[in-house]
Amino acid sequence: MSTTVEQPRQFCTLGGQQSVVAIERAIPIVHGGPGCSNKLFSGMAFFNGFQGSGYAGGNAVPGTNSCEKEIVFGGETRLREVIDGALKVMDGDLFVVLTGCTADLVGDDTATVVSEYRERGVPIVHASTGGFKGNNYRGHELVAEAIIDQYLQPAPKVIPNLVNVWSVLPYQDTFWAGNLQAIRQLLEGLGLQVNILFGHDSGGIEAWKKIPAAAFNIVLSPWTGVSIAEKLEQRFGTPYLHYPVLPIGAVETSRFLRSAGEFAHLQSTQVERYIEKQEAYFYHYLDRSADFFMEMRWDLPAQFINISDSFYSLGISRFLVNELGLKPGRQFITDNPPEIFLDGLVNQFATLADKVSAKVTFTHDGGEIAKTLRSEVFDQPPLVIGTSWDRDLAKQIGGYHLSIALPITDRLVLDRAYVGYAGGLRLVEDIYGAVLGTY
Amino acid sequence: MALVNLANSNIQTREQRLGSIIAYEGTAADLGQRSREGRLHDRTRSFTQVSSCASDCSICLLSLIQDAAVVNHAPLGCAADFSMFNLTNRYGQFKRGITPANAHLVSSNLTETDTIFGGIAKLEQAVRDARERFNPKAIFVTASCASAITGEDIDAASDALEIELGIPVVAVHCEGFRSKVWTTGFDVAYHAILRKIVKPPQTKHPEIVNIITFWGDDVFTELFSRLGLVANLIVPFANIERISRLSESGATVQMCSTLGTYLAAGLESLYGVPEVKAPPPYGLAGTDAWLRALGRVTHKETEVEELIASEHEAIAPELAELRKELKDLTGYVAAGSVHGHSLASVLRELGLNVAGSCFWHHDPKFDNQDPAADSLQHVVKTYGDFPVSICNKQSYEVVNQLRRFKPDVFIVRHPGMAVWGGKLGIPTFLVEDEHFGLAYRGLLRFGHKIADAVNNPSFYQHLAKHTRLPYTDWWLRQGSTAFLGAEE
Amino acid sequence: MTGIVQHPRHLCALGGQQSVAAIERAIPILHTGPGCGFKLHTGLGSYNGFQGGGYSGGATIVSTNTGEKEVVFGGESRLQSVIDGALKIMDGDLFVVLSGCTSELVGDDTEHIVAEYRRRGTPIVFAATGGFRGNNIIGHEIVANAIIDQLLEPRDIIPGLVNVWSSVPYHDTFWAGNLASIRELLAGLGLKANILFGPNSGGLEAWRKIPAAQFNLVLSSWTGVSIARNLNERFGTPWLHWPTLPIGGIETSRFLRRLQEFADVDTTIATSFIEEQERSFHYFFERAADFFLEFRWDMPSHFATIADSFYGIGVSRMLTNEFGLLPLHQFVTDDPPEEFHESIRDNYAQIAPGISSNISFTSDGEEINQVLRAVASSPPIILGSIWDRDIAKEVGGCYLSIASPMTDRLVTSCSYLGYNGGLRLIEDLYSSILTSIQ
Amino acid sequence: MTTEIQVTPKSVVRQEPGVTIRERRLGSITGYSGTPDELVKISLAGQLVERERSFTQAGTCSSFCATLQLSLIQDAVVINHAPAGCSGDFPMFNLYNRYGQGKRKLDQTSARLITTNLNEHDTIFGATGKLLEAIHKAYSTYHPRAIFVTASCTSGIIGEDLESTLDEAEEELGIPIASVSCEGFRSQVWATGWDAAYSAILRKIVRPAKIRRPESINIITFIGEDYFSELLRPLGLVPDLIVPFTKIEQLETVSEAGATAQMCSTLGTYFAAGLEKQYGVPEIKSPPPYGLTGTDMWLRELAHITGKDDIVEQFIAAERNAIEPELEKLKKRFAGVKAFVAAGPSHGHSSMEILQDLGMELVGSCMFHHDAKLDHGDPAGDTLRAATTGSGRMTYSVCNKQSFELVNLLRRLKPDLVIVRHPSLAVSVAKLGIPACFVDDEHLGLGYRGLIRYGKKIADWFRNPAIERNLSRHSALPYTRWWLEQQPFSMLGGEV
Repeated sequence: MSTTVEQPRQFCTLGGQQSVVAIERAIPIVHGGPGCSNKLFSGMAFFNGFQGSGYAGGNAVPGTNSCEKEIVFGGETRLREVIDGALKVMDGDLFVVLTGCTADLVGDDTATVVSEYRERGVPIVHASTGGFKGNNYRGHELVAEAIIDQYLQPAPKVIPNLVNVWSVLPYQDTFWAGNLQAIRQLLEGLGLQVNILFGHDSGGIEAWKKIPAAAFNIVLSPWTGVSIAEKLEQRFGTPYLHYPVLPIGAVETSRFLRSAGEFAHLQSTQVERYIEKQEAYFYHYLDRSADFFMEMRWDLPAQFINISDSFYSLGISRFLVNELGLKPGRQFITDNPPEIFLDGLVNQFATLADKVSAKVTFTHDGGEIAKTLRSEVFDQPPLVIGTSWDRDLAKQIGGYHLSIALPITDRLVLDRAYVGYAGGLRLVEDIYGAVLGTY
Repeated sequence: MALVNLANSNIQTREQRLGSIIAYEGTAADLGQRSREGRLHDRTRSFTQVSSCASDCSICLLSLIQDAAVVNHAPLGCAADFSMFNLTNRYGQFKRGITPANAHLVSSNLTETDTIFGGIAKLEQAVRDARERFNPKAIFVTASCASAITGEDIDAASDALEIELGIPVVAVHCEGFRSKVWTTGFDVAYHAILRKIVKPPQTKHPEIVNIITFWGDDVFTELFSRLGLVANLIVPFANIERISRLSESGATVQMCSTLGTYLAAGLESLYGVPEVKAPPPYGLAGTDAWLRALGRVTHKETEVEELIASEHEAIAPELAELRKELKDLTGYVAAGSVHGHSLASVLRELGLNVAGSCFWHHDPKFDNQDPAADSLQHVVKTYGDFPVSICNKQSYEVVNQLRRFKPDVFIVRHPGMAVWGGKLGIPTFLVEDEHFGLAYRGLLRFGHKIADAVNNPSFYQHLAKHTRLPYTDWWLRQGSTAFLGAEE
Repeated sequence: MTGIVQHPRHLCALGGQQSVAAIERAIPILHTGPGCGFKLHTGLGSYNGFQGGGYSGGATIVSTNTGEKEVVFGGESRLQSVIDGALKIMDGDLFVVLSGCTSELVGDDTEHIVAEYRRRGTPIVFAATGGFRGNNIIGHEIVANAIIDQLLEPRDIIPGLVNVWSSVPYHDTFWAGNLASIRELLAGLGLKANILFGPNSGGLEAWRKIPAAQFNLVLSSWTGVSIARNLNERFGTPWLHWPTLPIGGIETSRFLRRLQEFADVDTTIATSFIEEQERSFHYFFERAADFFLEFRWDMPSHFATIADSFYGIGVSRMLTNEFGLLPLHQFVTDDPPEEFHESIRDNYAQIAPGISSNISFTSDGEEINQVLRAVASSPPIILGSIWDRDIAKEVGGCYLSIASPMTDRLVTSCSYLGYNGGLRLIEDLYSSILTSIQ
Repeated sequence: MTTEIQVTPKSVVRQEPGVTIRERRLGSITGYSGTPDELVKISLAGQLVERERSFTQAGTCSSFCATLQLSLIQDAVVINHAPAGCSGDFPMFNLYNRYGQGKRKLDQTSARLITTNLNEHDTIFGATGKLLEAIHKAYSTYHPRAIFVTASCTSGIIGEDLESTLDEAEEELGIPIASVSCEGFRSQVWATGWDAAYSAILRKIVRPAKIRRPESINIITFIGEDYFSELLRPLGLVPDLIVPFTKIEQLETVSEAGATAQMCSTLGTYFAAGLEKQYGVPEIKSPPPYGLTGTDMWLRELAHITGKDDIVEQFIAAERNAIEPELEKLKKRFAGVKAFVAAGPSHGHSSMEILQDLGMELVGSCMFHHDAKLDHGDPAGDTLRAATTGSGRMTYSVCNKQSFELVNLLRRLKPDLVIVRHPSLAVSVAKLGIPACFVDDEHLGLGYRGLIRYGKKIADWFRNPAIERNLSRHSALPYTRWWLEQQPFSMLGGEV
């Protein structure tokens, strides 16, 4: 998927800066060209649900803004200057130096520079995120791994029931803040102590220090974060549960909670009691609106098409198929999963439900997506669940459209969540709101 | 007595005119025979649940006439379905490429004082306002239980306002309590149209065919153009001018005689516009017969035969596929009389068995008095007998039957009923577009719809698993007719 | 507001049937014409966010479907047979008989008949809700008062128990979500809310507990006041009336502080809860600030609400005090009784220091359109019902459905009440604006 | 020195791509703290020198400016030869495009943007192959009238030979394919990106004039609405807003216009001067038409060049009369209000004129860079001097949107209102509780009637600064107490 790309839906490894911004009181320091950080802020945080700067993002991000001089003579002195300044000017608990194309290409030894500061006791780490090295999903992992390798110390003892969660990407997932809060509530509902690490009230540096003390890690993600969990297993021997489906709606969420409960050796009665309560809530509303689903379905979109990363395309497909009984069209996966995960994903879509499967295309090139869909015939208006790029396409194929993935410029997103029981209801409201809103 | 009496603003209810009933349990064959032999008697339910009323049916037709306005002379609650008609209007406009806009609906908002001192003044105000706000080509004044019981003279008021405003102002006597058969509301609405909108023919347009429909997609224009005929869908989304010239058309057809019986027969008896008398165009046999009857009336026999042949051939392979896929499935149909017969035909044509059915009412005959139009008889003759019950949307009876018949799929044509199939875990859908299964291609559309529903029943399964029915175990053990009284 | 109505936003007293359907395992029995019950389900239940029928609503609603015969000869025997059937067939804990235009106009003595059943120990009450008696908000009060008068007995007080009289079920499209939010807010102060309507509200048992409440909370501009007064007379329960929808950071905290005072909850508990909630609210507020500051140059700075006074004032206060918008003109559509007009006017007169709003009491579409045509000098934000989409377009404004009837949205558990409710409304409003410009 | 512009008789003849960066061409700087008078003086004297910051925050780069202009040409395609991250601003250009199309009643379509998505492998083995692939994809998908290829740090550093690749493709496809050298690292002054884009247009798009259209006036601008008609049509002139939302055909013939003006001299300096040098289209050199005096002077020069001297005076008088009453009201409204401007020159200078005409007191301002001179070299065009006659001693600083300096400065000056002209600065200002007015439509305050439009718009916000109030109560700034006690510009190094 390294072909040329029209209408990008993911960016470069330096996008990891947004994961730093998402850690409470953490300060990113970008050792790159003058515009990199701002472009990534605008692509991931602003023109993506208008999530905004937050505490130390946007224009507050310290950067070396490397120029001709740094390219020709190297940028290490410049970097030192900026770090010195940052330590004085920026009020933060953790500093993460991220390198961009310029620094990595001219071969600045950023690692050494940063380690010198660390030796002096400064809470600072370095992530080598030169843009050409991969996408920002990888960037997110690089940042986490950098903190783990360069900053964390083994814990004296394991805290039972403490779990670290590695799931949706801050800012890349427009609904990350709400989703992570939802995941926390779900796991707390089982009686676990949840280390959510990113976003409001996640504890900042103290939470990260607790990572090695966790009883286990949960990777609630098709692939992103697996490498983090593996690293933690190597360094601290922490076991991990990899659960690939983003849980949306009752069926999926209950499935997830059961396997989490099992992995954590929780009393199944305790797990079931919680699940029962949540399902009662969820199905009360599905029941109440059943009239609508059945009376309107004769003409509402029979077929849905996801154009989003593997988190959403898989999570939403399973939800719409297994809960609302909708019919999947072709599914597009845009986050460029590593080779080893592809078969697993294809298989997931092949077995969405008994008798129900979906074709998958891995691409993040709007041109290819458009070409593929234009060549298909739809007996009824399909539902296109994707990004703001896809509005035109949806129109062209006579379908309905909802933006749920980067970039989102037609919605403002605050604490909305699509994960969990309530998240499922929210998604249903939004999907049919988008449909009904057209007339 | 002549069917249509233009001098009288009111008409007889279906009970009086056609001997219609709302309670029966037996088989299609028996029901048809009793009807033909005049041995059909209604039965009263001692227990009932909410149904619909004539006002509903009248307003839904009239409010979709694009340049008319409807004034509902009633307490505000009778306007509760305005928002539904409004969505039907906006959605229909959207599908027809018209910019969606609100329906022209006003309520005179009768209150306690009005019930004592009379509300005619408010009605007049409402009609004047409607004129000023929408500048309509006609205004329909629909009655209500309250206005009728307090004896409001809406006829006098309407006639006076008609002179004052210089546009037709038509009283529509659709008060809910007058008829237990809500489709009387269609007749009343059409009577209003015949009385004050339709004009005697200036010229004749033999090629134009009136098609009495609801709001379904236009599947006719293309079909008819291949016969050299022009489809004229009425009355929803038509305008007053077009409706005023219905008398000039070459023929009138309907997709459902329950809907159009009065208008079709009225146009024939008043202006000699021949009504095409045939079973409705659903299922192969029905469509063939319907087209041939149309061909005879419009002298297009040869074109019709060509059309039939080519369409049969065009759908044959896909139809065979579908029949294979749907083989051995059983269906249950719940719909308004004749359209219910049509849905039964479609199911049988697709190879499903009709395990049971429930029609909201039954007309033993139609206003045209012609057995050729006997849709029930047609189904029985073509596809064989099947269980039938007549029940005016009593969900407790339907639930009871569904649990007994356990169909694989539940097909409904009326809001509020579908959910009960779902709550029992039965794949269910509502056919809001009455043309969905119409003619040859409709069979295929419909077949795929059923396949989709049965191939992924997850929604219904979850619903059934997590919902509770509001009925006692006692009731669910009874026969569904337990509350039917003796024949009257 | 007894004038003629184009674009009705509230219906007739018989709409109280929806409040019955909202009580868990309660069964409405209508003594009315054949179409009434389903029409009202259509207008309040389905074509209003497609909330649906639920357990005992929609097509299951029991009804006598009075016809010519009953109108001429009276419908009492018919009513009896239908009640008999209902008791056998419908699996419910509470039965509420509601009379409509027909039975009341022909003068059936429904009250007497129902009383007979009650004497025999059936949990059944009668509510006189003839359509012409008033709108469905009154109908809601009539139903509640009927149950209170005909069924409830005095009980020992349970400290911290609070009966909540707020959103009118189904008519407020977001009632279920809103009531759930109220429950959570009260729990935050350590109070136990007796919500009475909607999921997990406890049904008949919860209603029997009403006399045991420490106090009644009327969280509404006027609806429910008559209920609280009634309860005060019968059981001496004190009551707090808070007329403004608590939505967003400022309004919700204002409400919680007053509640804390009235219920005299420990200040430290209340304060820590409020602060925690505000922190989370402002995390998102801060993030969205870039958007508001950088886009308002071309976004409407004035807004109009076309909704009941509860929503109208709450939303106005949030948009003005929290998001820096200015009120254009507000329309009060819920036909408040005369005695409340002044307090409602006052409330709108002091939305913020030095900022007030003109208001009209009307639910007539055309009247609203004319005012808006006159006052909208620049494109405004319009928050109203589906009826108002066209005028919003006409005056070049931005539009969001927040009031009944609502056919452009599907509503399940969505709530516009409390801290999160504020975030939700802002998300929905600005998303609809952003969608409309591209 | 205006000789920077490559002059040739016919633009079809190939010219060297790229432009000399502003630091060298115009002596531009990004660090300064002092007063307007002093800055004007040393700039004129050619004594202006850059002062570097030891600590900096994320800025913006040329690539952003270049792509913004080019991606809004309706029948062109922009290919960004870069890693995917450099396309972080694509969604923004897309929104600008759709939004602008909506306002101009055009079909709303997505912006035509492609990235070559460079990866590690490409940095080692080169990526001209991918570039060609992108060009072919662009051509087959959109059949554009021209293709612009914007460079990036990566493509620049690994030394991709764009020119020869593009020439091949141009031969093959027969449409102009222009390289745009907007590598971020080449200049600290991101405005260099405008120059790079315009030079590409001058080189490859603009054709020698076949006819003359004296009544047509090129207006170099961003995305603002067409308020220029208010000023030009009464004089019998027709504004031709370029480059956003034009088509290639329209750009080919800008050489036929009667004159070139701009809404901001920083934006169009290279383009305007180029058109004059290359095709003799005269440039309106006086400061852009904002504020009463500014507009007067601009109109007079425009009239002079286009031979409308006879009617201009009465038009000026009439317009000034027309707005008088409302202007007085607004002046009362804003009397005594202390204002601050944070924007790029020279539009920032224009905003300063507007605020003063609205009766506010300027307590300071901060511009994102400073050009010692403009390409036309004429001191008469000095927008800073024009804007600060009378307020020449206020606090004036140059800082490439370093929010840590701005916040520090504002805490000292305590203005009542701040005008902000660059994304994501507004919130830092608002966190101090100061009304932050972000006006994205750069034409809003244009000419005489613009004063009223502008005044009314910010009056609404000024009346109810609730967002700012709430932010200041609940949201922290990411700066240490230590820093807020330092002098705002203590991080500015010595002169280099």
